[in-house]
Amino acid sequence: MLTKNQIAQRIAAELKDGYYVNLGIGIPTLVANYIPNGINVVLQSENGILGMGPFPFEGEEDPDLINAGKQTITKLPGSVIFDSAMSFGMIRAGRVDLTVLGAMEVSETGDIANWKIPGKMVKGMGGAMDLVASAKNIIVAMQQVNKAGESKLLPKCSLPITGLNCIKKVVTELGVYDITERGFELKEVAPGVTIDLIKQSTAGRLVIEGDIPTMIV
Amino acid sequence: MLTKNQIAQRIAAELKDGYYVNLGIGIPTLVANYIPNGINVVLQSENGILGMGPFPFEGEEDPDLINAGKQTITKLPGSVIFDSAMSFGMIRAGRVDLTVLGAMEVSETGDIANWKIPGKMVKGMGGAMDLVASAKNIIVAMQQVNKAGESKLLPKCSLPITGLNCIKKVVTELGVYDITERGFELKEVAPGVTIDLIKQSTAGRLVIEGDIPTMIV
Amino acid sequence: MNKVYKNADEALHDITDNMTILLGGFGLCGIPENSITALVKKGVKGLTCISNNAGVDDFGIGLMLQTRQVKKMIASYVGENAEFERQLLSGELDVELIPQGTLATRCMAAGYGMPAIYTPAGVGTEVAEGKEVRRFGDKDYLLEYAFDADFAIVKAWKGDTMGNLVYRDTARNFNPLMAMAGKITIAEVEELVEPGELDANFIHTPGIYVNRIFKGANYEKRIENRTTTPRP
Amino acid sequence: MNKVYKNADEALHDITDNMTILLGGFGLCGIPENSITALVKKGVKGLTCISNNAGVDDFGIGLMLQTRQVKKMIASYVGENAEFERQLLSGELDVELIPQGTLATRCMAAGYGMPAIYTPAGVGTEVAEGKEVRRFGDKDYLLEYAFDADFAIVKAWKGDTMGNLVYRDTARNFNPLMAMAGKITIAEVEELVEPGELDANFIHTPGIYVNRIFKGANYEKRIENRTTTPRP
Repeated sequence: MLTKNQIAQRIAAELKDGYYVNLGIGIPTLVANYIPNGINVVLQSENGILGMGPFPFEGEEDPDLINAGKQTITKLPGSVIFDSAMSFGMIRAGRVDLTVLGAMEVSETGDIANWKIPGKMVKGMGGAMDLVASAKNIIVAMQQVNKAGESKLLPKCSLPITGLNCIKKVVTELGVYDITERGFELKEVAPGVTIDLIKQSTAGRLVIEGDIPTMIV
Repeated sequence: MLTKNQIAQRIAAELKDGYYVNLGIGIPTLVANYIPNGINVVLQSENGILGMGPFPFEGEEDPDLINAGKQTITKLPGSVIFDSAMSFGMIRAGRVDLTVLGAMEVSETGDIANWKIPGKMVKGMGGAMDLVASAKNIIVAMQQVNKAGESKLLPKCSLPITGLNCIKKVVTELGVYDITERGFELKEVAPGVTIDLIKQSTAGRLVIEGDIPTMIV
Repeated sequence: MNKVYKNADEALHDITDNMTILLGGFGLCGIPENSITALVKKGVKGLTCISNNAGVDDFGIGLMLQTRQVKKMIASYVGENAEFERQLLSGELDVELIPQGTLATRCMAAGYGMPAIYTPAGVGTEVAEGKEVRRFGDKDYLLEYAFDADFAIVKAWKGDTMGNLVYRDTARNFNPLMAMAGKITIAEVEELVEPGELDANFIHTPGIYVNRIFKGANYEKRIENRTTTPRP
Repeated sequence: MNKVYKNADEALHDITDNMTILLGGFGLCGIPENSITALVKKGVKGLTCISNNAGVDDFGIGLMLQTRQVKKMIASYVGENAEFERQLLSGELDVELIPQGTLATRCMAAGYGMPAIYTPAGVGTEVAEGKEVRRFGDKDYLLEYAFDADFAIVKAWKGDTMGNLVYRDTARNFNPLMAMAGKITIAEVEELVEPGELDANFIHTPGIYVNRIFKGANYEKRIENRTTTPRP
């Protein structure tokens, strides 16, 4: 089974040189720590920066320089600042190559729910609805099973959805899945995880064909 | 009868302190020469500048600094450069207080024709259609009578129109007219011009009520 | 043409009860601190506030929630605020949540004189309820209307007396968009300079959009989420 | 990530016959001189060119008219060009005239992923023929679609190797809008610098929109209408 950091590391292997990437809050943020050698990517944060750098050294935090998670950040050489309309404009226009998001539920048709739990205080969707409606290439980083032991890879989302038919790939503690018209296609399995556990942990339509390689992390 | 410069001068008397003003090509451009003392206006040119200054001194022309008439210009302190979408955005949003345009014909309902003469090479509308569709306050500067002696203040435009119901005021060599639901309301007459000449030179509905003052130029 | 006001109290003198106000900023970054303090002091009630977030309990728009001046909050994300949650659950406060890109683009639409825009954000979700859906190519879009607010209040880094504004780093965020979107726009700035001191080529908000400007004082610029890298 | 090309010939290598190309500039101001020369040299035919103007007979897009490479011109104003007029009258050239603000906003729409926009420009005129008219409030608007062009070619003052661009004075005009609107965007610049040399706060076109960049040579920057004030 993968740790959160290993999920991030596996997703980082999807990065290609020259990619513009938007990383959501949570596990997605960790992806920045595992960018492969020789691969240059530019991180976008939807509050208005391209070329986001690591957190500043202590004492060098600048209140005017934060990311969408309101964390203090830095600028790398070649970074650009812009307003929120242009930020979502470039997302909507498909100029961001990869978006990595967390999710509460993903359906076998690629729907995602990650903004609202009925009965709990609703904090809002922030930029999530724009991202899932606009990005060409979205990978979800999530735990496959909730605390009650129930699968979060579902035939249909039970929670209010954030976007329809938009998720292409899911990486969980158990495996890597492509979402196709056939459902969740298992592409890789995490070290030490059995196919039986994958089956138990996937409520939506699961496709397992041929030998499934073990993830390299 | 007014000269072109006097038409411009009369229009300049409509300027109020703090106005943002867009001046079209031709007579409207001359308005800049008659801005009253104590009145500060900011000139917009739709190719992307606020705070346009006078033509440069000879030898100081800059090919990167022109107005919408492609004339070399200068920047005044406080000027701003922006792209063409923002330029027409501020026009469309009604932020430009006054627009002064030339015209071939104006109708008694405030329609304007100034971009196309059937049978002649059509050069295009440039920004004119955007300006007339968007500006709150448009004054037309024009000759009231064409070379064939025909009125250009008409019941209905005969040429292809540029915009509908948009002109509020017309200043010609003969007089000043407000366009209201009643037609061309004569507000002032040019020195030496008789009411008879005004009547002969106005094909559209003309309203003359009470004493008409003589223009001060 | 005099756009310069002495302080927030004077610049905001004609804001009255039940108005709709756009407020710039993202989280606590780039918020109009002086204007919020002036609104609290002024005590206007029944406001509809449009802002990406609602501040925290003791800073930003949160201060106006403590004094119950806000009737309705239009935002994309309103976490991190206990008083907000209490008022929402008790029904004292009305909230409309809209996608962040939609919020930004509805401001831009107002500033660019476009009555409405099409965005795919929210298609198929609760956000689409009651809205027009239209297909362009192989994709569905929602029709979303331009904001129509009485005032926009923004915070810039530098401004000149003609109202031209420049923002600093990600404190830009929604500020230039909201500056274009208010019927009356008020800007508070850290530095107020003379015309010509800002480079014409590098102004973010042209003064034509700004009706009033004042030099703010005592910026706290609180950091919401301080994250650092250990020194090597 | 290598966006830097040696020259116009290399940057434009895959432009082929019958493509649609956005070309920045207003009149002769801010036009991509090197790229136009390369297109003429390359000899591609049947192009649809979208640009505010069509140059003059011996400069700008006019050069591509002389060589009969342009099938269709989409512009707001095409005066000052005798060869243009000849081809138009003889039926060799197809022309679509659209209002200047509509031209600009249709580029912006493409860059911001908006399939269409509403504008009042052209309502009630020939421009409205065949277009959807929609009333918002008390005003009518036309629905106008985002451009869908194969390439955008723009000219900037400075650019860095990541494709970030800065324009100078009114040579900005349509360039940043077209830079956002092409499927592939090529920028020619007077000065090509390293990342970090341009201030992140004052970049007009973020590099994410720019696929290729090269340093142009021998800019003529012709003045179309030289107007001066006599020295006192």
